[in-house]
Amino acid sequence: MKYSIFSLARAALTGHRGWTRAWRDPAPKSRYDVIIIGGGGHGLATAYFLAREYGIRNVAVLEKGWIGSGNAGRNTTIIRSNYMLPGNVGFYELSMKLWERMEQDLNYNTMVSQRGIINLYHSDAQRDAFARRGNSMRINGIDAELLDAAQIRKELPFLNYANPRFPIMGGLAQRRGGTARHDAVVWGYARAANDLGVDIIQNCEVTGFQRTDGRITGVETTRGPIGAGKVGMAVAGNTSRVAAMAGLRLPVESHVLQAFVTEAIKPLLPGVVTFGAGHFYISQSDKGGLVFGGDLDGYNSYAQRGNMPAMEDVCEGGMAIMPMIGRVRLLRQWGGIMDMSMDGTPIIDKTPVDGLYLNAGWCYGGFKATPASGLTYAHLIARDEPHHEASRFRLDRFLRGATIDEKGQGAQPNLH
Amino acid sequence: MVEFSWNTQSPLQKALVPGLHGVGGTPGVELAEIRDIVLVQVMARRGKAAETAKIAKKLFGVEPPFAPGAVFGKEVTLIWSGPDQFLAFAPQGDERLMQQIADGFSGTASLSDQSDGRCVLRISGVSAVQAMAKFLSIDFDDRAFPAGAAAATSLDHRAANLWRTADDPNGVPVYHIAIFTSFADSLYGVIADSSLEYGLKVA
Amino acid sequence: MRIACPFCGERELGEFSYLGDAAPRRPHYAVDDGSDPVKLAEAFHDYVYLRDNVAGTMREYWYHGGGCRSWLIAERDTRTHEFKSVQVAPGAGASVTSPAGE
Amino acid sequence: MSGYIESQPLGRTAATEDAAANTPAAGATQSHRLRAGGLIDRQKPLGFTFDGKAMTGYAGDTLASALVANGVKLVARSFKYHRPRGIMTAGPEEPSALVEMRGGARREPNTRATTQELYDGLCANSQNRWPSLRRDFMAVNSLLSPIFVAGFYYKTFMWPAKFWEAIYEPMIRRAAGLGKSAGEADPDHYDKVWAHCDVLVAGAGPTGLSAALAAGRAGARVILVEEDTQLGGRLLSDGGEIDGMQAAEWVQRTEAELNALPNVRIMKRTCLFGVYDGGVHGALERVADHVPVPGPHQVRQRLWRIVARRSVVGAGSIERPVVFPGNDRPGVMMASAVRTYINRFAALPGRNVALFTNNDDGWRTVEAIHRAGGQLAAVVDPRGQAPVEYQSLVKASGLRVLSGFVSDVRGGIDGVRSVTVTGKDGRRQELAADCLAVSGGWNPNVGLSCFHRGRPEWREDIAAFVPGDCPPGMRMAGAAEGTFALGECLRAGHAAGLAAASDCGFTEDGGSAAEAGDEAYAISPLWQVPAKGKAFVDFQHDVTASDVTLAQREGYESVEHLKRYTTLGMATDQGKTSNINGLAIMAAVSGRSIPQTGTTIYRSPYSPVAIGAFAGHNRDENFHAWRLAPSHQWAAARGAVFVDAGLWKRAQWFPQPGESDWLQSVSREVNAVRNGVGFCDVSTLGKVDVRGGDAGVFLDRVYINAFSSLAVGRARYGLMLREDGIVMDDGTTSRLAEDHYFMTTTTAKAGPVMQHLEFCRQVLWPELDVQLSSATDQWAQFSIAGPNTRALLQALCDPDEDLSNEGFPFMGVREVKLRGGMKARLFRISFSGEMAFEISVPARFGNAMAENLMIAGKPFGVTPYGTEALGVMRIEKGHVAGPELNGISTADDLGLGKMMSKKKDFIGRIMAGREALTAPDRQVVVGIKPVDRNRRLRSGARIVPKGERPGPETDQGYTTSICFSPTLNHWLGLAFVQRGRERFGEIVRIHDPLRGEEYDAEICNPVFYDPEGVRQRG
Ligand SMILES: Cc1cc2nc3c(=O)[nH]c(=O)nc-3n(C[C@H](O)[C@H](O)[C@H](O)COP(=O)(O)OP(=O)(O)OC[C@H]3O[C@@H](n4cnc5c(N)ncnc54)[C@H](O)[C@@H]3O)c2cc1C
Ligand SMILES: NC(=O)c1ccc[n+]([C@@H]2O[C@H](COP(=O)([O-])OP(=O)(O)OC[C@H]3O[C@@H](n4cnc5c(N)ncnc54)[C@H](O)[C@@H]3O)[C@@H](O)[C@H]2O)c1
Ligand SMILES: Cc1cc2nc3c(=O)[nH]c(=O)nc-3n(C[C@H](O)[C@H](O)[C@H](O)COP(=O)(O)O)c2cc1C
Ligand SMILES: [Zn+2]
Repeated sequence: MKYSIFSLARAALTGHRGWTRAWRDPAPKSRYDVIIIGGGGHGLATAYFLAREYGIRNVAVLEKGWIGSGNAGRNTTIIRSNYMLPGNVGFYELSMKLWERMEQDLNYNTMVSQRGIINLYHSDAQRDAFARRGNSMRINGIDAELLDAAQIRKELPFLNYANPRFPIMGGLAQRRGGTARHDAVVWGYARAANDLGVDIIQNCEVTGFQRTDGRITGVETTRGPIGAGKVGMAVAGNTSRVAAMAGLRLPVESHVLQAFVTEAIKPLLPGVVTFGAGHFYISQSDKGGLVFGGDLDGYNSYAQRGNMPAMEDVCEGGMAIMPMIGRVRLLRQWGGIMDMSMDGTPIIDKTPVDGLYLNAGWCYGGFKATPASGLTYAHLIARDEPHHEASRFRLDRFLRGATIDEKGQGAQPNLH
Repeated sequence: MVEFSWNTQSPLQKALVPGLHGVGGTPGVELAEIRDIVLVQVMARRGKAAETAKIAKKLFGVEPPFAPGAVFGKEVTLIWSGPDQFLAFAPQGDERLMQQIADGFSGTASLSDQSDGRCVLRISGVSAVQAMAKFLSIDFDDRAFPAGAAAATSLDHRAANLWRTADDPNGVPVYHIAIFTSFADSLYGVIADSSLEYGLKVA
Repeated sequence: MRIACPFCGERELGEFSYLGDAAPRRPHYAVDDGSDPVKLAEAFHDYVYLRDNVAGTMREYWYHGGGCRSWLIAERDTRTHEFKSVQVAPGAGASVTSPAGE
Repeated sequence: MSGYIESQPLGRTAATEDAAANTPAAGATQSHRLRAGGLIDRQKPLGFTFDGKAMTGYAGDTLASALVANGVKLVARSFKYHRPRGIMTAGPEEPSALVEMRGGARREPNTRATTQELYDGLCANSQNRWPSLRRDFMAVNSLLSPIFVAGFYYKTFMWPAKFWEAIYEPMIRRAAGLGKSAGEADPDHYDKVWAHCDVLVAGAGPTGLSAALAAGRAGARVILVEEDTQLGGRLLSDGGEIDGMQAAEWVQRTEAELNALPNVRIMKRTCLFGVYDGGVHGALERVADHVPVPGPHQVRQRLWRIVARRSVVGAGSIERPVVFPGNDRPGVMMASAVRTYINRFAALPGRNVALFTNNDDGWRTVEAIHRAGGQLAAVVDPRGQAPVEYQSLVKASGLRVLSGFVSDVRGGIDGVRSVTVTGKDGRRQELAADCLAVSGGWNPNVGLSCFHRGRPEWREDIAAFVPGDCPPGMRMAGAAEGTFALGECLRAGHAAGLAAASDCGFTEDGGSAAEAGDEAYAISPLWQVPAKGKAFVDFQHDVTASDVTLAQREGYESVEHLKRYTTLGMATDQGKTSNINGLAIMAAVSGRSIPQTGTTIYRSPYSPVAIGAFAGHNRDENFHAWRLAPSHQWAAARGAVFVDAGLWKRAQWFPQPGESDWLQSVSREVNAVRNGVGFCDVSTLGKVDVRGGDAGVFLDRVYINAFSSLAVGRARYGLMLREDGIVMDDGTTSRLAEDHYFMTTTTAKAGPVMQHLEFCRQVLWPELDVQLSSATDQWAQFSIAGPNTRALLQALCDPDEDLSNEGFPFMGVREVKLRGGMKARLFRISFSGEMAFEISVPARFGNAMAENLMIAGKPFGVTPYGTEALGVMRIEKGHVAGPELNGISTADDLGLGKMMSKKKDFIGRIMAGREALTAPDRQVVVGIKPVDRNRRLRSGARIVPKGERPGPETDQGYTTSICFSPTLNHWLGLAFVQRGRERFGEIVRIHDPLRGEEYDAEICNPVFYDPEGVRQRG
């Protein structure tokens, strides 16, 4: 059923009794050409692109809980393509282009809002690092602006310009950056994939793999075994556990990242502001809550919750750069399980196990990647060769020394 | 020929302002910096913890602490600072003492002179514990932290050594805090600000 | 979160920094022991990059940098954050230990 | 039956303070204030304004109770439809009565009128309305409500794409949100404090009080936190009899006994908002929210981090609304709230109250209203008759009891006018009433028990969720745990308190539990009244029963989908009054049971906390501690310009009179050094004492080059890698004695390097005899550089110190005597490329050393220089630093590959050999200079082969450290360039689109100045 203001108005007349399920609730078939494990943004986007771009429609997405119950439903919704290193730059820009047409592609309002993102800098060294990043973006045809203190003051008058510790010297702006309604992205892809014939199967946890002479032939699930030609993992924070079922050890650690939201207030922030030096970034949701976060808690975790030191650290950063939020009340705090790769960069690749594919290592940056991840992963699964924009996200890069380390932290996931 | 004078300076020269601060009335917190100290970090060499202890006994007349705690010798206080390590602290020390310590431990323990690496504050008063609860996360209850207790801990995220000496004549607890010299100006502010609501007397 | 340092007692998380899984061991080799360079590279790749990333009890390195500067090896449940045990690294303190203590 | 203090004889009509009874000062406006009773202080009248209207109340009032007493019904507008709303509850669960408090920089949106203490001069305003609360244009949304159903915005606003940011979204954003935040820096201060105890008790109702008492008597260290201003909990509202005395008296006595116990601490106005790992609890104390502004040196709020070994949570229960048309009208109020306003605050919510209850407890309201002399229009109970213990009262008072449901409420902005009752038989009748008291039963306040992801469990008999697995060490007790009878609560609290204490090893006599009757509690669950019309589930977010049904119809069936699709339970009250009704309705329409449907995840904070409180003292310049160099005060006195380098404040340059910009000052400083002599405080470099018998071997393993072979009295430049083969840090390390090395690190990496070294020492190679200690703060270290360095030092040093090349060779180190009886360490090392030494003395002599260097250097025009000049000279000299040690470059990238020893294992050796890290086409450090020498270079510009179009394929590198070289009199710098070392002399194109620049530059040897290194050896 197509969504539009007209169908909405029509439905209103009948008390909205006409609406049907956004996606079906099918029982698992005995076999699919492709099974995607994980009903997060990436898994659902992959299924959607498999069906739309590569004509593979006998696809199931298996989700252990409800779709979007992982990080897709927990993230601070920032989308941007302000990356620096080869391998990342093109990939995230591809994603940004897909964001820009998402509503029309999916016929679902995912509220992609390009209100811009500004990364503040406070020292010459930081400015130079941003200049390097920004020029790399520009050379790759991506929008970027280096703003000076005066321009920042004009755009963000409410920042703390009196802070002697972190004088605001300027910022790197990407106007096309912004936010999107995270849950809607999940639902939009689910609905669109469903309309193309994909089975979305919730409350179906994968508990093992079926193999015949090495090759994956299906999965064991809490709803019984299901056969498959190919199986793709898109389980983010749970990657190592699922991979272990196939005997794989990966360059991935699971860490908790917290985020916070305040009570709803009238519009206060224009776009996204990040204060990297102070471990703080913030935006305002359409509902009016200030949505903000900072660094990882710093230890391996599967608990989906964090501790006070990280909360304090983030709020201290907020009060240092934006003391006007002092009286705004923090309403809710939560944590998600990050699939932190050892170099801070994702992996989209075949695994050593025939028929098993890997999409992981998204760290705290995988929401913005959702569309491109879906497209390039679908390409890999359909064609058995990497999409050119994801050609560097290989599993063997760690052995070859071809890591992609934007932060220069090395094999220390909790610092990426 | 010009002459050179070598005056010492405290890292708190600017920050520390003697007198009464904060709310009026009898001050709840008293602060004082102890200047021109001798402070040596003594680290037993591999396999030489026992030997180190013996020498310490010979030098200072007391056994060094084997667990967090402070032991008070005549001239020198020994404060646990890590496994098989301690700080030898003398409120007024001199070359002679340094030399003694150096000679005494040579070959047995490694030394690191911290006389200028740390700034030592004395904090006391009826509200000292309330003030300290704002910047130190350890439990100051008498049962948990009696006189002679010590802790290597953090003050506003910066490493610090803390020990409790004998109560003053009025039975008010007395603590010493050693912080890194370069942080002193900043951390002193934290300590002072935390004390203002109780009234602060700075010596 | 609180961590019971065997030396200092229970302390606040902020005093510690985290390194991660204590299972991987640094491969031992001597420059001219004729060990196969490819195997050696793989061994180091494994040591530096590959992780079990267990959901359950994990042995891991913590550094009490905000306290006694000892390296600790803790057993902690990554699903509940509950510490099962905390030991000190073999080389903390002055006692003599054999090589490859960890 | 309840014996409440100052109760009045039944039957009296409208016993409110009429104007006559009022002293002119106070009460004049308090049309609904009872003549007597309540826990308010009638001797302390307080004036306040709401939406500019002046009113009065009494000390002990909340803003809400004062509004009730003043007969105010309309208090707020709802989030989406802007429906008129009043006061619904009397506690922190309030979804509707949110107001803007205070003004200016202290303006504070979304404050619950039900928890805001009244103070004299309090000024509150309604919010989310325009132009006024009574006449709110946005109320048109109500007309559009047929379209504005759950999730409508996901279905529209999509065309044309660019309209979203331009038109649709701004419109939505303006409509959304509730109050306006100040938009100015918060002028108040906050504290963060640590506290420790054995047993933490949260909540001071009968349960919490008896728990605290038991644990306290048993000898445990107890902290009792109570969100409210007074102890007592529901006892303050419902009274009752305990140990033969009236509840209020028992509370006073208990409080007195607790205060008398030295091991018990009571904290009022303190809300436990979170439970974290290891027994860390978060609590917020409202220190000065009940006064206009905090006093001198007083904080507004205090964030407590309470470390407790055990906790007892007696957080009570929250009364549940019922979902029926019109249930959101101003004047519809929870029954327990009606009792609270009457009994605790002596304020009468309505003169003619109708009561709608499905459970026995609701019937307490009858009594309360009677005693207050209010009128009861009727009691509507689906169960059809009064509970046994109320039947006599029903007879005596001739009270109407109707069997059925309330199916509609008429009224408007001035409150309820009438209530429609539909009987079981379907017959409808209309009752006049100005207030409807509703009780749908009680939900145990389980939130805190779920913050570690434990899921609550369903209990059929009380039709409510009770705590499941609690966080370690936590016990829920009393109403919070589903135990509702007063006697039981007292016993449960006592038992929990004792158990918690004995868990901690405290077993002294805890006495016995106080005694009280066990009132019966029977309920027949009622979630939604079967009737047409807008029936609200989430009052703040305007989620209706039909929204829940729609969500189910569209497949958003999981409670988490329901929440996210309809925003049910996402408002400031976090669904305290709405979640259970919502999921019960979802269960019904999706044909599942309530436990099958389950609850959404509970998250801290239990009740919202100001961000400022989480920051506490660590804001503005106190955000992070700062570090000062040993000659800071001297430099400040000379007017140095300081820069924050990490935590350090470093002298960047020393401006001189007449210098118009920094470049002038820096160039002067550089020239002074190159042609004469200058000095710079370099104490910020990390310094580590590395001692012990195996110190040399140890350093061999952490550095890529050898150190065991270093002679005593010599220094050497060293480079360390991470285990992944990437450069970690560099610095010069000297050997002061056989068993004593003195290592220096970069300023930035001092901490990480120390941690790394300790790891190597304690974990990797415990067999080595090595001891480490940071000496960074111990030494004041100065670099003295320039042709006249030796002359200066001769003047400073004792005459018989030989500083000649023979007596003190390049890279030599030794202790020297200075004039005036001072000892110092002298290192002959050079970062600037000039003849240079570094001299260090104990930090306490830092300022003195700076002054003495000025004196000793006076004849040679000595010039102090800052970090900028230091940087310029190292770039001219091609030394790598921070911008090149960027965490992704190898030793070879930096041109230091040759240093890598082939003879030994060292950290990073094997991984450094990986193919991609040794590939010939890597970007390596080179020098770069503009072809047009007048051109300014900038850092971060991209490098592209001449004639190529810039793009991913042609991007071959970028500029890193750039400076104007006063020595060579043009801009120059370092860059990373593919195969750079093979391309010296090649002209490349520099692209800097960010700054709109593009020009040619030449790749060259990074050592621009004195490549042979004659000067530093000179
Ligand atoms: C607090 C927070 C803030 C963030 N902020 C941002 C941001 O601002 N911008 C940004 O770009 N990124 C952000 N991220 C990162 C981003 O959310 C993730 O990288 C991204 O969502 C991961 O992809 P996904 O959506 O597929 O993962 P998920 O949504 O986690 O999907 C994985 C799914 O797999 C399911 N699953 C797991 N195991 C199994 C199994 N055995 N069987 C079946 N199903 C299984 C899970 O239930 C889950 O639904 C943030 C993350 C967090 C936690
Ligand atoms: N008979 C019934 O149907 C029924 C039902 C429910 C309650 N009750 C009555 O309610 C009372 C229950 O006693 P109780 O002590 O268990 O609950 P209570 O409601 O009397 O007291 C709970 C107290 O905890 C405080 N509190 C709640 N959360 C807090 C937090 N996070 N931090 C700090 N304080 C917090 C509240 O302010 C309140 O004072 C009994 O009198 C019982 O008879 C009766
Ligand atoms: C962008 C964004 C906005 C949010 N706004 C609110 C909000 O207004 N109210 C609320 O209760 N929670 C809000 N949340 C938090 C969610 O309720 C929820 O806590 C979060 O998605 C994590 O899920 P979990 O708590 O179920 O683990 C928001 C989350 C995000 C990512
Ligand atoms: Zn310790």
